[in-house]
Amino acid sequence: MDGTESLLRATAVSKSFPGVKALSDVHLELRHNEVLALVGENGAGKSTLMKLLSGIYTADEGEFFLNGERFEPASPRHAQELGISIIHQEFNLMPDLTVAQNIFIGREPRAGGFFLSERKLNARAADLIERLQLPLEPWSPVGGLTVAKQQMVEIAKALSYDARVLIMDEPTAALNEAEVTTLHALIRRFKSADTGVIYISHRMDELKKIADRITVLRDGQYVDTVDTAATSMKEVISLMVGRALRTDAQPEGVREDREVLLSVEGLSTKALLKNVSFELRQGEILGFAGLMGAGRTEMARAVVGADKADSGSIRVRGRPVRIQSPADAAKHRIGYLSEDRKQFGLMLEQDVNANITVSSLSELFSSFGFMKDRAMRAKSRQYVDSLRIKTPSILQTAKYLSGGNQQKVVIAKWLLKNCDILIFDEPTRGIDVGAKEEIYRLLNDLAAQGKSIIMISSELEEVLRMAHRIVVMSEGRVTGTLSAAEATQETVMHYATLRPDENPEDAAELGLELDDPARTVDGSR
Amino acid sequence: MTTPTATTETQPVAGGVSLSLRDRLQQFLAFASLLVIFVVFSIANSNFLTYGNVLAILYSTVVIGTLALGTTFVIITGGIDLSIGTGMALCAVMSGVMIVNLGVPLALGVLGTILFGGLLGLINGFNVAILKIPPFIATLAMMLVAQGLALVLSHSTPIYFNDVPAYSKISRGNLIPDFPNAVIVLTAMAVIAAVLLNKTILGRYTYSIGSNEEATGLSGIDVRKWKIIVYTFAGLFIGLAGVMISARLGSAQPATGMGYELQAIAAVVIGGTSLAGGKGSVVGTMIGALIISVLNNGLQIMSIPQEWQNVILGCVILVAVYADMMRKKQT
Amino acid sequence: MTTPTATTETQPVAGGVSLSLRDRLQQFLAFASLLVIFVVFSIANSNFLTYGNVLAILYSTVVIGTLALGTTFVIITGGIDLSIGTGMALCAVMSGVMIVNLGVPLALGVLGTILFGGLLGLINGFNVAILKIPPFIATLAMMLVAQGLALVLSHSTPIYFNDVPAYSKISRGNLIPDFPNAVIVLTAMAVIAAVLLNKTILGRYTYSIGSNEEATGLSGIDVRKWKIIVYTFAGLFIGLAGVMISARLGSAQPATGMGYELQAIAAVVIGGTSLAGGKGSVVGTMIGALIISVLNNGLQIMSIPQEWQNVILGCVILVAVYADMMRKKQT
Amino acid sequence: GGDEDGAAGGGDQKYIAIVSKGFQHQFWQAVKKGAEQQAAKEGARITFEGPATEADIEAQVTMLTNAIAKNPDAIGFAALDSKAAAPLLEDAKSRNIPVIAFDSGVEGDIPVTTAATDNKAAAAEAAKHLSELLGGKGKVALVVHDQTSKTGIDRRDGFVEWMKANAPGITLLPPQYGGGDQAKSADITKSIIASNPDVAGIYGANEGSAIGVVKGIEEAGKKGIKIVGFDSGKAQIDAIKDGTMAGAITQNPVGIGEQTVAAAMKVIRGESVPKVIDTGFFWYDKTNIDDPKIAAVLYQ
Ligand SMILES: Nc1ncnc2c1ncn2[C@@H]1O[C@H](COP(=O)(O)OP(=O)(O)OP(=O)(O)O)[C@@H](O)[C@H]1O
Ligand SMILES: Nc1ncnc2c1ncn2[C@@H]1O[C@H](COP(=O)(O)OP(=O)(O)OP(=O)(O)O)[C@@H](O)[C@H]1O
Ligand SMILES: [Mg+2]
Ligand SMILES: [Mg+2]
Repeated sequence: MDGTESLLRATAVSKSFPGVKALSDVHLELRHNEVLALVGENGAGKSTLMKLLSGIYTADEGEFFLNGERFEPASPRHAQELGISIIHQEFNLMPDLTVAQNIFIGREPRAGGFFLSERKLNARAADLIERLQLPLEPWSPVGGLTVAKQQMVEIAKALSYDARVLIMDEPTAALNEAEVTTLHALIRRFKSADTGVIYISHRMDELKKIADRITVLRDGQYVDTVDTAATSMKEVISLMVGRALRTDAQPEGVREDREVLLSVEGLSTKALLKNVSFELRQGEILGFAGLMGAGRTEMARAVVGADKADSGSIRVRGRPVRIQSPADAAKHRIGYLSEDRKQFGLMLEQDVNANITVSSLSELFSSFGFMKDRAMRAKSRQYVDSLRIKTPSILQTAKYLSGGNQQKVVIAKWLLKNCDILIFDEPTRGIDVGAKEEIYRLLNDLAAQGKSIIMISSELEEVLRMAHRIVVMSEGRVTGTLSAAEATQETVMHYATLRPDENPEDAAELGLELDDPARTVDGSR
Repeated sequence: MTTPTATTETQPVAGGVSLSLRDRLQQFLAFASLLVIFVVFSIANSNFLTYGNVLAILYSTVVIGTLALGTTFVIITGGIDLSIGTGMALCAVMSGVMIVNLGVPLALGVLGTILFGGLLGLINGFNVAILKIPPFIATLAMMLVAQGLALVLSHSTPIYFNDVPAYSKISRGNLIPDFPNAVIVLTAMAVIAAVLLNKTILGRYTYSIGSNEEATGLSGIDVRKWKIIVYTFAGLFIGLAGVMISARLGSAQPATGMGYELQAIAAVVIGGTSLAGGKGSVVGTMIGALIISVLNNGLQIMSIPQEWQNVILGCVILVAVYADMMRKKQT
Repeated sequence: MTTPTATTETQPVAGGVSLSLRDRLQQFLAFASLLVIFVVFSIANSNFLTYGNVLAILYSTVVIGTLALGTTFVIITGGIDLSIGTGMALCAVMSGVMIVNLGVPLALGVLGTILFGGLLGLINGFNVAILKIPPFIATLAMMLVAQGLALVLSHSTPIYFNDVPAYSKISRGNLIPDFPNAVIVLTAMAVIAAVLLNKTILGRYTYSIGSNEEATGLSGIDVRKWKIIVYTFAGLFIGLAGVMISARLGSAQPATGMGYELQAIAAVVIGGTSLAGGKGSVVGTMIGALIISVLNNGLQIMSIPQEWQNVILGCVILVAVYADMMRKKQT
Repeated sequence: GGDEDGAAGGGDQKYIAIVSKGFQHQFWQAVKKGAEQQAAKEGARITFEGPATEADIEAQVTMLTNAIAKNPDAIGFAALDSKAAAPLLEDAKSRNIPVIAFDSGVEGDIPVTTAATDNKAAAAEAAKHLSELLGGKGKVALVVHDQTSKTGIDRRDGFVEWMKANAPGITLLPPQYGGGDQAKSADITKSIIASNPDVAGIYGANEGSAIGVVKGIEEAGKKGIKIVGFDSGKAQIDAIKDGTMAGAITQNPVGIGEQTVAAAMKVIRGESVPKVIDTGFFWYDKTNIDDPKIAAVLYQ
């Protein structure tokens, strides 16, 4: 191996899809022992480039070199054999298999030839999970895990290969600050004189922490590569979006005197939620913060009737309502955008138009049961433009959109539906900085029109920047409610890390009486 | 411009795309194959391409075609309906019981039969949507129940419509000279089904549910309600098929029907509708049904020994579907 | 610990979890229902719970059970196999041709027949995995081809194994006194299938492909190869079923077999295997097959009029599956 | 199990389990009716079962197994394939359950008696009449219900063999099989007419096939084709009455049912029965259809 040769190099790469030139004449260089961040707007071609490297697509033009040697990845397996391991933006997990089975798929420990050794498999997975300090259990079925945990399974799987090049396509989109920190530690341990990491992210704050250099793509073209240490994020952003962005914005229109629109009282579920109560006011953006598994998603699903609540009451405009399904919720003009766009958000095989209009079909686009095709398409086009969804046409099948653009489609669906209460669960997952600003603006506009918004987000900055008030959850409980003025990184984190079930002091602080006073501190904090 | 995945180029079949007729037809799996098969038979045997024989082909498509139309909706939602064959027999018997045994006026009896089919579908829909029984099992159960009830209600004897000569006219009459009513009925049903599937919210929700049932539900759509509607709608077609077959035969045959479900589902699937749901079209289904009847007719016209007919039928279906997949990949 | 979505509650059936036998049995859809049905019949009729009749039930499960075992694998991958019924008839004919007409020694003939079944499966697998023809169509085509070929090869006449009395012993003989060999064969096959599904990489990849085919491929597994293996494997069971049925009947019946596919698939699905793939178990399939034969036997033993038997069969299947779904939801 | 009264339960009422070749079709329903009538007359109880199609041999064997499990006083059995049932018949014999074969013979000496029609001879009779109707020349097609069952084969071969031997002027088209399904048989008939516009006569080998032929010719709008059918049923009787069908062969299904039960009761009572009971067949056409002797063997 020639020490001066870069670990991985791509030159003059081009790739087209029908109606889309995804990449043209792009180059990229990954050095040994570095983390190279790859950034660019949604649809810039980042994932496509990574799929070329990992043998899923073949390039129309261009060459790849690994340690100076030319290579053409022919299949995912081939790329793996060459030492290229990838975490895709969209999960590639088998929901019916367990965590351990997923991690070691294709490399199962055998008990002689054809037979599996499940014990060895679980032991090996337990080792790996322990080593990586991930909150996973080898034998839980992946289908039942939250998005964040599924992401961790992907991470564990990618790291379990003996890889030289580790590609991570938005690994942190579903993660919280704490887990992001864990992941960064893992990456730092991984990189060595023989290895390197390509890291794609839309979270600018983490690039400073993890990346050595940053390569910027725009509209399928190479823009520049900069040293992280020598460049400010503002500069990177303007390279990305071609203009400067304001990033110091504050919540808009914060007022105390609004009337209560939705009030939730004593909501509990069998699995997690304990006595969750909060109020949402007219024209308010109510942020929900918390660590992974705090129960925010579950709260939202219980409120819209997607999951069954054991107890609790919900009032809309002071009147008690019974919501047993999302369809009931829709009747009360409550909408829920799921954090899991692939499973619960999109109809991947349908076109963009169908996806955007589906929830408003019956109220906006139907007369006597017939669809108003033209009106639908006009609206879809309008949202494609205003959210700058990058797609060759509104009739493109949703699955061929880039991840961030898919997310925008889901958002457009809810912006179009005339809801009084919108519950947005991780709405900006995978969305680039520029488009985020656009979405924030739209949300502020909606609030200004008198709509009420619940914004669940794992990006604390986003919550602090948008929310009029913040509800903090931990372990299925509401541990604190903060006004915009009170809310800071520190206060939110304080409430988010209260663990009354394990820690009597925390319980006392929350004024809770625990059923099991014998339990003591387990030292996990 | 070649792409890695086969499906990439498929234009969205669901509504709204303004393409030329030729382009649209090209989208349907197996359309070219139907043409090729037709042309081959026309050349191979001079008796094939006659007005009478083409009518015979169309006429023989009516019952399977009607069943396949309703089933297309069910399959697009990701479900399946095994009860269509024996359900049709039960509806035919119902028609006989009402019109012959009870003396219900013809029009009312026909309407009643179609609605009775809807009732069977409604029960299927209830079992699938509310009780959450897998569609295969729910409709398998209905298949068995309908088979039994058809025998019970008819006392295992055919019911003859001899005293109601107008009944047979529904199928055999000629509102248009030299053109059997049954074919008109099938055509009208295909048009109605196509309009419903492409132009109405029923159709859109049918696709949505099949594409991603959970996402559709979270979009605020009452999935249970729409599934029940879809199965009920398919049931109406079962009822109509019951009328059409008993009108053709002049009698309600309680023992018939078993096996029709497989043929109807085959027509739907050959026509490009995916059993996984979310994709499909009425035109495709009609093409699929026609491929089967053209092949059956053509092989018989050419006097191929019958034991070979199935062998050839199987191979041609395979080649037809494969060829069309390839053709679509290339364009 | 219970979780919100329905799927969450399902314990992973695929290997690895060490649960008590009771817990494991409880997982299989319809197990409790089988017990209840069995007890009800035992109380209702004294002829039901006799050694002879229980054996008769088991014996009548052999052919469908064998077919269902292979099909379980195919369905877990998310596929389907419609060719098992007529394929079985073709294999039976092949066995007759080899052993009776060509005088191949018995053991060789049986082995040859099973391998011939594997060949049919291999062709299915090739069509599905390499040509990417939807499984429904690929196996439908094979169903038709096999049906025709069975007639062609046998000249539409049954082939009798009279001169090879040992052949019938495969099914009817008693290696264990008073216990037909066929039941031993089925039991052995079920054990082999269960081990393969739960303890080998074949089983693991079967689940994996059905769970997420794309992700499995991206994980570096040769999905095409494994799919071909699964279909071929199911084909071996078709071949074995061909041997078992012709040994039972003492003849290869070329026209039999149609409809067996539906019964076998029903057994698989009643046993809790999802047609969407990714989930299922061998024990479940055996329970499903037993439910069908116990019901058929019990209703006949109780001398229920035949037209009512299907009605009751349908209702009981529905109730059985529903009851078990409810029971599992509660625990 | 040796308890003799078995499922009968009701005192000393005798129980006869009948396993037939079919159940849903008219022909078998007529057999069932005859059996029930006779059973009522003799104070016996019967059950009557049969598989869905004549290809379901395994299902029939299972039904026979279950019938034996019920310990009946006698069994009536119409074998789809008598070899397949041989071990079960042995079993019945060892349990002293007498077996009465009906409709078609059962090989071996286990059946005490056989109440059956010679299908081949009956089909030959149909051929003879059709040949006479056509003046011994012309193209003749066959629509048969299936190509592997004994009735299907006999009714095809009986017809074909007679034509070959006795009617040199008649050209036979290859037989086509419609599964006894009326609609399918009608479609087949139309194809036959399309490819052989000069076809002069068509033979339908059972009720469904025969009615299918009638419907097919009607739908094709073709006149002058001579049809002969098999079995009866209202549609066929009507077709003969209005001249669409020239005539048909019928067996005596009700008689078969009656004779089967009567023979079974005799055996149970220890009386002797002849080895073979010929239940006969009849040609019927417009001229004799109202003849009481014929009317008695037709079912509607
Ligand atoms: N299989 C495909 N078929 C058609 N178009 C595609 C396909 N895959 C990607 N594209 C298009 O190529 C472009 C680049 O997509 P890519 O997924 O690489 O973007 P990205 O930079 O990863 O964006 P994001 O930040 O949103 O993930 C997009 O316009 C997308 O619509
Ligand atoms: N879709 C789901 N399927 C199964 N279990 C779930 C699902 N969603 C949530 N849970 C369960 O609920 C717990 C709380 O997760 P939830 O997603 O509600 O928390 P959250 O505060 O939204 O955190 P996250 O950042 O992970 O989304 C999880 O630990 C998990 O056990
Ligand atoms: Mg991407
Ligand atoms: Mg969440």
